[in-house]
Amino acid sequence: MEKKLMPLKEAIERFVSDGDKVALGGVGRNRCPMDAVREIIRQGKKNLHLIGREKGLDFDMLIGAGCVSKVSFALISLEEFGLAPNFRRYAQEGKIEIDEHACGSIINSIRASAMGIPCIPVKGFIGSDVLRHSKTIKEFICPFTGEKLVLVKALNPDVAIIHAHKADEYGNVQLFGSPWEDIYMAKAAKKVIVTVEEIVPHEEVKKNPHLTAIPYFYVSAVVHAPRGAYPTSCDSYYNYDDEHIKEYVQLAKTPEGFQEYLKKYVYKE
Amino acid sequence: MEKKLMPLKEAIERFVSDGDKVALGGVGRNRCPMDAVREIIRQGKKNLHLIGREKGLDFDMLIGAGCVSKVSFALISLEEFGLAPNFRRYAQEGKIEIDEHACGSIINSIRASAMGIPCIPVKGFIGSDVLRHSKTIKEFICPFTGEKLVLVKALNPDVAIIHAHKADEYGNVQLFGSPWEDIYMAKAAKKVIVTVEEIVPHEEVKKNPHLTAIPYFYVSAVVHAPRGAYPTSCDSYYNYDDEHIKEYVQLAKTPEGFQEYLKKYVYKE
Amino acid sequence: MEYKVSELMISLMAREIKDGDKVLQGLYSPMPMIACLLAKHFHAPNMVFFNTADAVDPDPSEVPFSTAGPKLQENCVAYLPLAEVFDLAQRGELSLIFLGAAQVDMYGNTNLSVIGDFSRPKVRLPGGAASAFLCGFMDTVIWVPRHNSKVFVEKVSFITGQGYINGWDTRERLGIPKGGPRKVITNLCVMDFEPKTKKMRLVSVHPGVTVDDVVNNTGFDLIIPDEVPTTEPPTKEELEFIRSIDPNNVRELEFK
Amino acid sequence: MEYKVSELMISLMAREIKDGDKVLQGLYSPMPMIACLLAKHFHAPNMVFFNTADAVDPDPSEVPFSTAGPKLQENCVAYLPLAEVFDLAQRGELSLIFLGAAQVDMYGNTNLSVIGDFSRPKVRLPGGAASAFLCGFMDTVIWVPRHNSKVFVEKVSFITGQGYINGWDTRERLGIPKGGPRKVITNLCVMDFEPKTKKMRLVSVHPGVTVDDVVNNTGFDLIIPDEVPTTEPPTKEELEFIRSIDPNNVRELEFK
Repeated sequence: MEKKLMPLKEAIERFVSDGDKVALGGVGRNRCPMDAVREIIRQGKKNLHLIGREKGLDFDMLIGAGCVSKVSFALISLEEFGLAPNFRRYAQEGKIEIDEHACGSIINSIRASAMGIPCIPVKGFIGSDVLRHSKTIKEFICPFTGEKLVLVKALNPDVAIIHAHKADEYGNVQLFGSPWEDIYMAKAAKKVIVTVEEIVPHEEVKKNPHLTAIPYFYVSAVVHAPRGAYPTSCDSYYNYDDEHIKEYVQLAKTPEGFQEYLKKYVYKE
Repeated sequence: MEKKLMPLKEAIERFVSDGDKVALGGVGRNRCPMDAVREIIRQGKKNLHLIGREKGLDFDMLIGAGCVSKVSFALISLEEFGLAPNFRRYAQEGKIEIDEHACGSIINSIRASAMGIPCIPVKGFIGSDVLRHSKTIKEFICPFTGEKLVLVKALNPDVAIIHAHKADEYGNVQLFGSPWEDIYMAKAAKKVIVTVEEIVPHEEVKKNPHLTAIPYFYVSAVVHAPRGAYPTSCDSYYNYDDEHIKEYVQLAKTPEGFQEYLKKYVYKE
Repeated sequence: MEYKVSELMISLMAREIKDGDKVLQGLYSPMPMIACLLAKHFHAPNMVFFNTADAVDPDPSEVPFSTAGPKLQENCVAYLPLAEVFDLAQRGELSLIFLGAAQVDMYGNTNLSVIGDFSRPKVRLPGGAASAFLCGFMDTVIWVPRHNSKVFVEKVSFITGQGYINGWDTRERLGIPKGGPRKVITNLCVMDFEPKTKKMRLVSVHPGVTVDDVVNNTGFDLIIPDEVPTTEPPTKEELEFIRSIDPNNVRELEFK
Repeated sequence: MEYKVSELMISLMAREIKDGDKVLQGLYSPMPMIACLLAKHFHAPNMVFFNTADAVDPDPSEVPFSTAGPKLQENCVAYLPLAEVFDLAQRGELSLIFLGAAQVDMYGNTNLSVIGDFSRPKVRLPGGAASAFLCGFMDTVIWVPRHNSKVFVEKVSFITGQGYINGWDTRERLGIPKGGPRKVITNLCVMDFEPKTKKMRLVSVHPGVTVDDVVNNTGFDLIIPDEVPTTEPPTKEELEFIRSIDPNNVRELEFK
């Protein structure tokens, strides 16, 4: 087994390329890989195609920083803090390509990618304008039952970036609590960056193999990033910081304000 | 939450009906639900359609006891002890319907059932006579990529019967070690019987929710059945009993000998 | 006992849950979250409660602001990724989900995607989360904290979540198996859908609200029955539970 | 150092594994199981070893008789259900699997289903396990412990596992992306497939075996190159490892 523990800078340099399809873990303002998001912005990656289910700050920051050319998503919002300002701005100005999904299609698209199949049947969607505008969801009749469904295309992310609780230096990842799509993403992507709160000795992994949620061979880089999800939450370590998010919303109302936010919280590191 | 702890007799009476599609957990001579198999034979269930991946003694006994009209499988064998004698006899005499699969189709068929979709794309099979003879696997072209694959029909088991390590009386199941298809089966079937080595207090489940492999609402009946997988293994509790399997093979060579085996090990209980 | 409209709406949503139901609560769903806990605490103890924290039957000491937050894992019996809750839905085993909307039309179609043109929208909304998927085959209850004619419109700009599409038997004709919006619960009233035409119909007005208030704040012709009762207010026990589990007024989030 | 043919075959199978390969060992596969452990111990430390116990990289103190037995979980780093190993295979990330057969023809097609008619067979065999699936898109190595003309037949009764079907470019014409049997390892020799015709070809004969022995025990015309070397025997270190990890002679199971 190869040691994959490396600094965040190296992980992003080596495993995120301009133009990559990038799946980001977490949901809403919970366990999003924010340290990685900040590093991607610092490295000025371009033309990323972001993939995620119900995303917020992470997507909005990357969009505002000009890193993103396309988004595949079911929802991008700051929950009670309102619409995601950069996402809204870029979408309304036609500056990013919109691949709108519902949770059921984006999740199954990631799952199909993990399963190594090019598409997967999914229920629902018929009658929704989401289907009418989609290039990645098509109507389909089951040849066994005659049932009308849709087929969702596997999005096959190039990179998955997730923030987890623990890993050993080889990339055996322990992920407790809400899994969201993180495990599927790690199995779906060609390259996988995992930032973790704690690095644990390999012996601890071997003592509890049933706790290994993502075995090492899926993982390209392990980064020790305590509080790496901040200002989103990492359950059993820290909660989200709503004051920070409020400041974000206030500043990101304008492109200039967003630059100020980046200066204060991203470029300073 | 409803208490679902009940004697094996009641579980089989209530949740296994003649004609049911029955998925059995475990692989080879490991963690098969043998207590349940013996009880099904004692209750003389008929016309069962058995579903499983790589099965042995469990399928062979049920077939020999006349409980089975159809089998969906990738392999039925007694490993180094040879061909499964009852399966072989019944198949050669045309007394059971054969739905031959490979592991990849039977697993994905169970998985599709768990996912609630009527079919699922799978690679492989093209060029195999398994495909030519199958009514549940069809060629398929992906409308997104043009790739040639097959679609496997969801078999939708009526009942899944698995033997696990621990559960509480509500049916929250903890399953350590090799999962095989057991968890998928429990999520795929309409009715689920879980026999377990140990009943644990509900508090223990709540202390370790990440260990709950099958949450209670999937489960119809929990049966306390220590050594319930015997003579197959239950990892960390007991190993398979190869002497018993040798005796089985010796006796089951003839229908009369098999009846003798049943008298000695099944009807006596 | 005095109560706020958020508390009334929570009580109404809870009443949509029957004992034994399997219910999913989504992201940014503060009132549905509390409604699920309320139902489970009182009349639906055997309800299976799924949430956006992927926790099964959590029993939190208090509710969090983010409805996917860590607090929503407390005292759960298992974790189940949303993927598998959706699998249950596809198997026909999920009973109900509460869905929000920026626009709702008379057939219960909802929009959470765009105001204006899809490719160059006037307002880019967040997206419908589970809507286009789940509304295509299961029962939903729509909740609207601000009942006005900007929300209740003649025609939505974009059907994110399928209601009854063009009404009548449109769903059947499109091959949509079943389901559809069952109720619409707002800060003014409760509405359902007339069985034949599938047009939205007033069921009850909240205490202090008149039928005219509802009509004047709805941008299409609502079916008004001859008699419109007043909505049953929450009980003292319900209010006590809501206030004890929500000391931080998470339930007021959508009214600020 | 003296050795048994099982030990030679294990060594030959191990040599098919390159460092970094992801290899799956199936049910009733005693020699492949030991070959995987051997390869990982010596020349392929970075191999990812999957087995029928669903354990990733187990490092057992000794090998069990059932190749899905609990011993094959010892010292593993994770459990991965076979479903997900197959997902990896579908993603093109599984390197190799060893497959058995009751019959093999000159194009490497294998039969584990029936001798005779499918619906009323003369002999109902166990079924091909992973064969029809994995042989359809990935590299396989076939092992045959008893090389004779009942096993190596002109035409298999039933193609369970796809070899090169009718040879030449049949796989390509059927739309089978890649893969196919790479080697056939028997108790007499090693064979591969001539690149153009895809006919089976002798690679080497085991020490003490003649080319005639192979030809006389093969039911079709095998391609015999002008020079047929003798198979490289296992090393002393390999033999020591095999014997230490297999004190109960699990490796002899298929020769009894």
